[in-house]
Amino acid sequence: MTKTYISRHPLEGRIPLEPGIRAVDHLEVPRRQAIVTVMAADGEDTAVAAVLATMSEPSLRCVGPGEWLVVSQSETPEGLQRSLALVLAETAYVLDQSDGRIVLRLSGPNVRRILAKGVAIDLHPSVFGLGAASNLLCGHVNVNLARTGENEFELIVMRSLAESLFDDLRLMGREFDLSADFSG
Amino acid sequence: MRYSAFSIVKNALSGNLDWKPAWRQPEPKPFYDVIIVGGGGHGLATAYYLAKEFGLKNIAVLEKGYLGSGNVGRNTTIVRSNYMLPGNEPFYEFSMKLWEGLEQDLNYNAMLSQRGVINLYHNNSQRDAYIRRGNAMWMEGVAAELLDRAALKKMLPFLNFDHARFPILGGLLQKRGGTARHDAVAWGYARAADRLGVDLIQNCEVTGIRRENGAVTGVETSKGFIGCGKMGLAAAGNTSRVGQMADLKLPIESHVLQAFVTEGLKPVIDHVITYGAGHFYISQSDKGGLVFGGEIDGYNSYAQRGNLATVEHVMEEGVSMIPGLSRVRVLRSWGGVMDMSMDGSPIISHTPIGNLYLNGGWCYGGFKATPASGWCFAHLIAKDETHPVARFLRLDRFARGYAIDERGAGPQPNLH
Amino acid sequence: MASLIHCPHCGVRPSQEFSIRGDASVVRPAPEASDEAWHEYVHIRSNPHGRHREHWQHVAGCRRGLVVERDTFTHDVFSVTDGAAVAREGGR
Amino acid sequence: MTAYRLASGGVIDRSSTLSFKFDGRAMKGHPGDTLASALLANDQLLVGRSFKYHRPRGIVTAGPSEPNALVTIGEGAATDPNTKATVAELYAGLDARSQNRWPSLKHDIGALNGLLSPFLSAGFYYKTFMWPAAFWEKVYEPLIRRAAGLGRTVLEHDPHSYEKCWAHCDLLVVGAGPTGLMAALTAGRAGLRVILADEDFRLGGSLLAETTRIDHRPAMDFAEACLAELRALPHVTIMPRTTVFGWYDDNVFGAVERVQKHVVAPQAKLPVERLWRIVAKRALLATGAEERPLVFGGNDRPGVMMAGAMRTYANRFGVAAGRSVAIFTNGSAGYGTASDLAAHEIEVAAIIDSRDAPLDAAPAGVRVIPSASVIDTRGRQRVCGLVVERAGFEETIACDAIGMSGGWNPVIHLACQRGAKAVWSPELSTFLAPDLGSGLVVAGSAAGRYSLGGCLEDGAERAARIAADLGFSTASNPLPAVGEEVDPSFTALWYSPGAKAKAFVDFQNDVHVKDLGLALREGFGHVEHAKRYTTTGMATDQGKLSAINATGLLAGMQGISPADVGTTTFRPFYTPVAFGALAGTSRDEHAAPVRKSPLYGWAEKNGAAFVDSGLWYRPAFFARHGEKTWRDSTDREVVNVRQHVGLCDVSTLGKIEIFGPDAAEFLNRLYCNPFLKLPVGKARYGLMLREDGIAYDDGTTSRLSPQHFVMTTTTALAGGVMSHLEYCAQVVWPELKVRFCSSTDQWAQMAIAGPKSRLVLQALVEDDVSDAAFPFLSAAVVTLKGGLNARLFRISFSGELAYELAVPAGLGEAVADAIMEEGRGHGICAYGLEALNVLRIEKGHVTHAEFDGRVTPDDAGFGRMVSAQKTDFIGKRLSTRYGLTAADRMQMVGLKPVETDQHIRAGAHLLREGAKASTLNDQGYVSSACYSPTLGHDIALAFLKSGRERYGERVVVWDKLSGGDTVAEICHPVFVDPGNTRLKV
Ligand SMILES: Cc1cc2nc3c(=O)[nH]c(=O)nc-3n(C[C@H](O)[C@H](O)[C@H](O)COP(=O)(O)OP(=O)(O)OC[C@H]3O[C@@H](n4cnc5c(N)ncnc54)[C@H](O)[C@@H]3O)c2cc1C
Ligand SMILES: NC(=O)c1ccc[n+]([C@@H]2O[C@H](COP(=O)([O-])OP(=O)(O)OC[C@H]3O[C@@H](n4cnc5c(N)ncnc54)[C@H](O)[C@@H]3O)[C@@H](O)[C@H]2O)c1
Ligand SMILES: Cc1cc2nc3c(=O)[nH]c(=O)nc-3n(C[C@H](O)[C@H](O)[C@H](O)COP(=O)(O)O)c2cc1C
Ligand SMILES: [Zn+2]
Repeated sequence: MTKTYISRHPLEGRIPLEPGIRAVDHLEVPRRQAIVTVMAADGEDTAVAAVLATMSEPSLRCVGPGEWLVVSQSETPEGLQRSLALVLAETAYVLDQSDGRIVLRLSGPNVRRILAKGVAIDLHPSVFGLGAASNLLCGHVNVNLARTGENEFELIVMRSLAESLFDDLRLMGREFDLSADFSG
Repeated sequence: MRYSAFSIVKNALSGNLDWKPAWRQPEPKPFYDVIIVGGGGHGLATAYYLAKEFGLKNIAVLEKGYLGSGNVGRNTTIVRSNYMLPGNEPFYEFSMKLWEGLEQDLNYNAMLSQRGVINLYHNNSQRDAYIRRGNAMWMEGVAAELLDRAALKKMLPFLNFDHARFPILGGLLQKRGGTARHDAVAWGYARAADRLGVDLIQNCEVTGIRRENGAVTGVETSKGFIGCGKMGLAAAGNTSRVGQMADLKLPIESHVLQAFVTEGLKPVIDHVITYGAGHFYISQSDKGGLVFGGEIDGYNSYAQRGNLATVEHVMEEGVSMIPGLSRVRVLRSWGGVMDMSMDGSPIISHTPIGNLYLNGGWCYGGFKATPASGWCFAHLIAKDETHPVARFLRLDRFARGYAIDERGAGPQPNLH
Repeated sequence: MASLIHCPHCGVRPSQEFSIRGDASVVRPAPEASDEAWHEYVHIRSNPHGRHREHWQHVAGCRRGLVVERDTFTHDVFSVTDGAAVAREGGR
Repeated sequence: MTAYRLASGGVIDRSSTLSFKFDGRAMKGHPGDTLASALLANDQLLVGRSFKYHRPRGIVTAGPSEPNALVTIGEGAATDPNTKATVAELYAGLDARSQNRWPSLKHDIGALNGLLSPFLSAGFYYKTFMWPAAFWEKVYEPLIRRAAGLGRTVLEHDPHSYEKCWAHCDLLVVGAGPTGLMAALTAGRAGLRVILADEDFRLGGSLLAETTRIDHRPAMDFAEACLAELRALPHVTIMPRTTVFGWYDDNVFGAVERVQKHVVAPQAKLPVERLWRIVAKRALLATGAEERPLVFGGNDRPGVMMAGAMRTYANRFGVAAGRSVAIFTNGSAGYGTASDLAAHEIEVAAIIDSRDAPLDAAPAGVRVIPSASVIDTRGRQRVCGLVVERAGFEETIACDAIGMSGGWNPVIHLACQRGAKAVWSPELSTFLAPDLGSGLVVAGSAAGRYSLGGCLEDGAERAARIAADLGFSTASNPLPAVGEEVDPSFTALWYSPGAKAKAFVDFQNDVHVKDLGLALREGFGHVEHAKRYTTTGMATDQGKLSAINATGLLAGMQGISPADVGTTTFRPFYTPVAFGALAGTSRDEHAAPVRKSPLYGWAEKNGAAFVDSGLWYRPAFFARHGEKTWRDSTDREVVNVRQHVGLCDVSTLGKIEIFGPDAAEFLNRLYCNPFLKLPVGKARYGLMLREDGIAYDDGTTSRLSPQHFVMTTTTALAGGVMSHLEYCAQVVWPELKVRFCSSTDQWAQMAIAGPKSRLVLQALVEDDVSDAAFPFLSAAVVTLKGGLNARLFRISFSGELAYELAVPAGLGEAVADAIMEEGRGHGICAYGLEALNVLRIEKGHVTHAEFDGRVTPDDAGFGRMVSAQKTDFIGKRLSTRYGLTAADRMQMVGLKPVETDQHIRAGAHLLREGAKASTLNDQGYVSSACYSPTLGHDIALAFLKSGRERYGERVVVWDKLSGGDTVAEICHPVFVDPGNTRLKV
C-alpha cells in the first residue's frame, strides 16, 4: 500500500476556505512554509550568524543568543533543512519545525494598536524597527514577533497554540473589524 | 476591665468615657526571663500562653512597629485544619480546637466564623488528592466532605459552571473552617497577655543579639539593650533578618503576597472558597468587603507591596472562578512579607544557639496556626521540650530528610 | 524589577515573561563536598534585606538564565547578566 | 429648567436634555452633567444612607472623593453598585437607585441604629456578642452580616467585555488641569512622546470651575485651546475618562479607561473598560489638591457640602447647591466660593470664619462672622439652618446648604504608593509627597502650589526639566497671563469646638470625633490602630476627605504635631477598579490558552470525549454506540488493546531535542540512571530526580545519532523539564557543550499497542519492524510507504507489544486515519487516557499520581535503577539522607480487594486490620485505582509503610470520605504479565 498523506493546517476549522472580504486591517495565514530552527554549536555563534546573514531568500528570526528561526516561502521544509545543514555543516544544529510552527501575518494601519493589546514591548519603529524579531508574550501565548513592514508584523506560534492565538488576535482586532484569510 | 454585658451598658450610658486602655505602654525593663521578638499573632499568643499556661511572669514582647502591624494584620483570615500530612494535620487541628474556645478564653471577640472552607477540584487527579487529604483529616478525627458538582451548584450557584475553561467537578469541604477577624486576634491576645503582666513594647526594633558562650543573653534594640534568659523569635517575614543577628542559618526566603478587598457589598459569598485551577481564594468579611488573594509575587522581597502583573493574574483567576465578580470593584490591595520555608511547612524548634528558640516558616498559612503556634512555642520555651503536636516541625528536618511537603513542590519556596 | 526586566539579549520586557529560579549566590558543591555543604546548597538561603542576586529565566523570550542583581526592599535593579556567562566566570 | 438649575453658565449642553431615573422617579439633565449635578438640579440632594447608623446623606463633593452619594446603576447582570454619582457621567436612560435603605430612602428602618449608637461605638463588636458563646454563630453573626456592606451585587455573568493594553511614553502626565495641560504642552512641543491621562470625561480639571481669566479669556476656553493644540501634536496621546490607579515598580502605571460606561447600550466590538499598563520613562503628577472638610456638630446633614464642590456645581454645571448658602471656612478659599455663588445670584446667608481677624473680602452685603464655630445644624433630610457659636453666644442662621472649606490637601496618593511616606509641611499645614527621585515628579497644587499662575508655571517648568533630562530641547514659550488671584491661605482647624451633635470625620463609615477619642483612650492611638479600630478611612472613598482630619484630631488630642501622627499607608487603587477591567479578556473559556494536539481532529472524528490536561485537551475515551458510561468505553478499549490493537494519541508528551558533543554526558548527569553508553538507535527509560533526591519526572530518551538525542517528558512537566535542562546546562554545568530545542509541536505521535500492532504498522512502514530487526527499545527514523519520513520507537506503556510512531504534525491526522483503516481488519480501536491509565496500573507503571513530589525512586520500586557508579547526578547526594532511606518509609505495592466485588478508590488510606483509625495508625494511601477488565476486579497501586515486606498481608482500605472500607491483599504492583513476555514478542 502506498499512500500520499495530505497535510492539515490547524486553523482550517477557524478560517473559511472561501476568501472573505478583506478589511484594511488584515490577518493573513500562509498555508505552508518552511521553518527551521538553527542553533549554533558551542562557540560558533558569530560564524553562524555571518553565514545566515548572507543567505538570500529566507528571512531570519532571532530567537535568542545563537538561535534563529529561518523562514522560507519558496523552499520545502526538507529543502531548506538540507541547504542549511549544508552551509552550516559542523557549526550548527538544524531542526525542521515547519509542522510545529504556524505563521500569522498582521497588516494594516491599526496593527500597532491591535498588537499593543497583547504585546508589552514598545512597537514604535524607533524601538522595534524593520527586521527586528524576538520571542515574546502576546497575551498568554508565546510567539516570535517580527516587524516585516512599517505596518506589517509576522507572528510565529507553536502549532498547538495557533487556534488560541488566532482567537486572541481576532478579539484584539474586533474594534477595527480585522479580517482573516489563508494565503498560499 | 473585663468586657461583659454589664460593662458595656454601663459605659454606653456614661458616654464611653471610662474604658481603660486595652494594654499598657510600658518602658522596657533591663531584664526579662523571656523576650519574644515580634508582636504579631504568634508572638502575642506565645507570650499569653507562657503567662497563662506555663506560669511564667517576667515576659516582654518587642515589636518594631505597632502591635499587629505584620502579617497578622494583613492576611486573608482563613482558618482551617484541612491538611494531608501527619506532620501538619494534628498541629492545625489542635489550633482549630483552640480557636473554638478562644473568645471566651481571651474575653475578646475575635469573630471566629466557621462558615465552611471549600476547595474546588477540576480534574480526577485533583479529586484523588483531595480524597487522600479528606481521609487524612478523618484519621485525625476532623470531619471532611467531598462535594460533587450538583451539590456545589446548589451551594454556590454563582461559580462558573457553564463557561469554565477548567470545569468545576466538585470540592472538598471542611465545615468547621472559616475566618476570624485578623486585627481582633492580635488585639485580643495582646490585651489578655497584658492583663497577665506581659510587657508589650511597641516601636522597639531588635537590632542585635548579644551572645555569651554560644547562648543568647539579651538583645540590642532601638530602645537600648534588654537582657533576657530566653529569646523566642517570632518575627514572621523578618525571621531571617533577626536570625542573621545570631548567625542562624535558615531554610527561609522572604516573599511578598498581596491581598485585596472590594468595596463593601451586601452578603453574597457565605463560605471561604478556593480555586483549584489556579490560586485564588475568597471570602466576605463581616463588614461586607470581599477579601481575596492569589499567588505570591514570586521574588524575594521585604517590601510590603506587590506588582501589577500579579494583581492582574489574581483577578483573571477570580473572574474565571466567579464570573459575576467582573463588575465588583476592588478597593485596596496590599502586601505582606512572608517567611517561606523550603518545604512550605512551619518550624517551631530549638536552634543550634543556646536560649534561642525559633518560630517561623509560616509561609502564607500561619494565621490559622496562631493559637497552636503560640501554645506549642510557649511549651517549648517554658519546658524546653517539644509539644507532641509540633514534634515534626523541627529545624533539622531539612538536613535529615524529613521535609513536610504538602504540595510536593520540593525545596523551592516560590513554589509553595 | 518586578514590573520590567531589562534582558541583556531581548531588551526591556514585562516580568510575566520570566520565571524565577531562586538565589544565585549558592553554588552547587562538588560531589564529594560535605553533607553540610549540600544541605546548605539545597535548603539554606541568606535571604538578605538589600542587595541580592537571583536567577531568572527569560522563558517567554530568549530562554536564557539570567542573574539579576537587585534590592529586595526597593526593588531597584543594579544589573542583569547572562547566567552562563556568570557561571563560566566562576562568579556563580 | 429646574429649581436648582441656574439660568446660564457651565459647560453643559443646554440645547439637549437627557432623561434618567433615580429611585424610579423620572428626571432630566443635560449632556455634560454628572449624575450628581443632575440630581442636584432636580432637587434630589438626599441620595443615600450611611453604613452604620443609616443616617440620611447628601452629595458632598463633585469628584472621586465622594463618601455619600453612592448609588446602584444599571439592571440585572449589568448592575453596578456603589457607583459615585459625582463622577458618573450622565446619559439618557441611566437608571440609578439609592442604597442601604429599607423600605425607602426617605423612610429607613435601619436608621433606628442611630438610637443604639452609644452601644455601637468604635470597636464595639470586639467587646460584645460573646454571651452566651453559642449565640455568636446563630444570632449575632447573621445579624452583623445582614448589616454589612452598602450596595448589592448580583454576581451574575457580566454581559460586557473588557480588554487590556500596553502603552509607552517618555512622559506620562496624570491630570489635565492647568498644571497638567501646561506640562503636556511643554513636553509635547519639545517632541516627547506624551500621554495625558485624566479621570474626568471633560478635560481641564479645576479650570472648568474657574472664573479667573487666562490670557484674557475664560479659563475654560484656555483649556480648550490647550487641548486643541495637544490634539494636533503627533506624539501626544490624550486619554480622557482614564484613571491612573497605581504606580508600580519600574515606573509602570496602571490605569483604567472607561470606554463605554457612559452609554446605555455598549457596542459589542468595544470593551466597556480598558486596562492600561503605561510604561513611562518619566511621569508627572498633576492631580491637584482636594479641599478639606470641617469637623463640626451635625456636619453630615444633607446640604453640607464642600465649598469648592458648590463652586464647581455652579461654574461647571450651572447648578445651585442651595438657594441660601452659608459658608463655613478657615481660610480665603471660602470667600472665593462665596463670591462665585453670589455672582450666580445665589444668596450667601453668611460666612462663618474660624479665624480671628480674616482679611479676605466678602461679596457685597454678605455677613462675615469671625472667630466663630458651627456647633450644630438644623433640619432632617436637608439642612434648614445652622447654629453658630461666637464668644459663648449661640445664633441660629437659616440656610438650605452649608459650604465647608477647611483648607487644602494635595492629592499625592499615587506618589505614596511605593513605600515612601508623606511629609508634613508646617507652612502649608498638610502632607506633601516626599522626594521620589526622577521617575515621578509632583507639580502644581499636588505639590502644594495653589495659585493658578503658580500651577501653570510649575507644570511648564517641571516638564521642561524632564524634557532636558531626556535630551530634548524646549523652546521657551511665554507663560499665559493670569488675572488677579489670591493664593489661598488657611489656619488649620481640626475640630470646630463645642459640637452639640455628632461631628463626623468619616462620613461613609460613620466615624465621629468621639470614636477617635475612645480609640485613643483604649490605647489605639497609633494612626494605623485608630484607622483599624474605628474604621476611619476604610470605606470606598479610602479616606480621601477624612484621613487628614483623623490625623489632625489624633494629634490635637495628644498635643503633638500631625507630623508625629503621620498618615496611614496609601495603597492602590486610587479609586476602586472593577475585577473585569483587571482581568481583561481572560475569562470563561478564554481564561487560559488552549493547546490542541495535531490529532485532535482525528480524535473528534472517532468520538472522543475530551478532558483537559494542563492546557491541552486530550481524549479521555471514545464512546461507541450503546455505551452508557465512560467505564463501558474504557473497559472495551482496554480489552481491545490487550487482545487486538489500539491507537492512542501521545503527541502531548514533551519532546526535547538534545544536541552536542556533550549531550550524552549531560543526560548522564541529569538522570539518576546511566545514559553515557546508550547506543545510537536505542531508547531508554530515564528517571530524573530533584536535587533533594525526590523523583521529578520520567520518560524515554532515544539516541538518534551520536550527538543527537530526543527526550520525552510527561505532558504535565514538559515546560518544567525544559527549563530544568536549560538551567543545568547554562548555570550548573556551563562547560558542557549541549543545546536544546523543543519539538513537541512538530510531531504527531501515536502509540500503537496490542498483540496485532506489528501487523498494522508493517503494512504502512517500508522498514522491517519485526522483533529481530526492531527489537524492544529500538528507536529509528523510518520511511512510511509513499516516502514520508517518520520516527519510530519501540516502547510500551501498556505492557503490550507496542510502538510509538511520530510523523510531522500536519500529516498526523492523515496517518492516523491510515492506521485506523489498515487496522480495521485487525480490530483496531482508538483508546484514550482512561484506558491508558488502566493499562498502566495493570502493569504497575507510575505516573504523577505516584511521583507526587514526595516519593523517592526506591519508594516506587526504582531503587536499583539509581546508579551507584556515577560520581554525580542531580539528586544523588541528598537522596541518601536518613529520612529518605528510613526502613519504615511508604513503599509502592499493589492491592486487590479480598472480596473481588469490592471497590477501591484512589485517596483511600490504609490501616492494619483491627486498628483504630488515627493519624498515628495511618499506614499509607492508595495512589491509583481502577477496575481491571483484564482481571475482572478492582486493583490499586498504593504506598504502604515497609510495603514490600508485606506482600500477602491484608490491610483495610479506609475511605471514610465515601463512608466505606474494604479489606485488600497486599501484592506486587505488577498485575498483568509480570515477566514482560507480551512486550518482547
Ligand atoms: C496577604 C497574606 C494573606 C495571608 N492569608 C492567610 C490566611 O488566609 N490564612 C492563614 O492562616 N494565614 C495567612 N497568611 C499568613 C499569616 O498571616 C502569617 O503566617 C502569620 O500572621 C505570621 O505570624 P505572625 O502573626 O506572628 O506574623 P506577624 O504579624 O508578621 O508578626 C511578626 C512581627 O514581628 C515584628 N518584627 C519583625 N522584625 C522585628 C524586629 N527586628 N524587632 C521587633 N519586631 C520585629 C514585625 O513587625 C511583626 O509585627 C497570609 C499572609 C499574608 C501576607
Ligand atoms: N480656590 C482655591 O483656593 C484653590 C486651592 C487649591 C488649588 N486651586 C486651583 O486648582 C488648580 C490646581 O491645578 P492642577 O492642575 O494642579 O490640578 P487640577 O485639580 O486642576 O487638576 C487635577 C486633575 O487631575 C485629575 N486626576 C486626579 N487624580 C487622577 C488620577 N489618579 N488619574 C487621572 N486623573 C486624575 C483630575 O480629574 C483633575 O482633572 C489651580 O488652578 C489652583 O489655582 C485653587
Ligand atoms: C480581612 C481584611 C479586611 C480588610 N478590609 C478593608 C476594608 O474594608 N477597607 C479598607 O480600606 N481596607 C481593608 N483592609 C486592608 C487594610 O486597610 C490594610 O491595607 C491592610 O491591613 C494592610 O495594611 P497597610 O495597608 O497599612 O500596610 C482589610 C484587610 C484585611 C486583612
Ligand atoms: Zn531574553
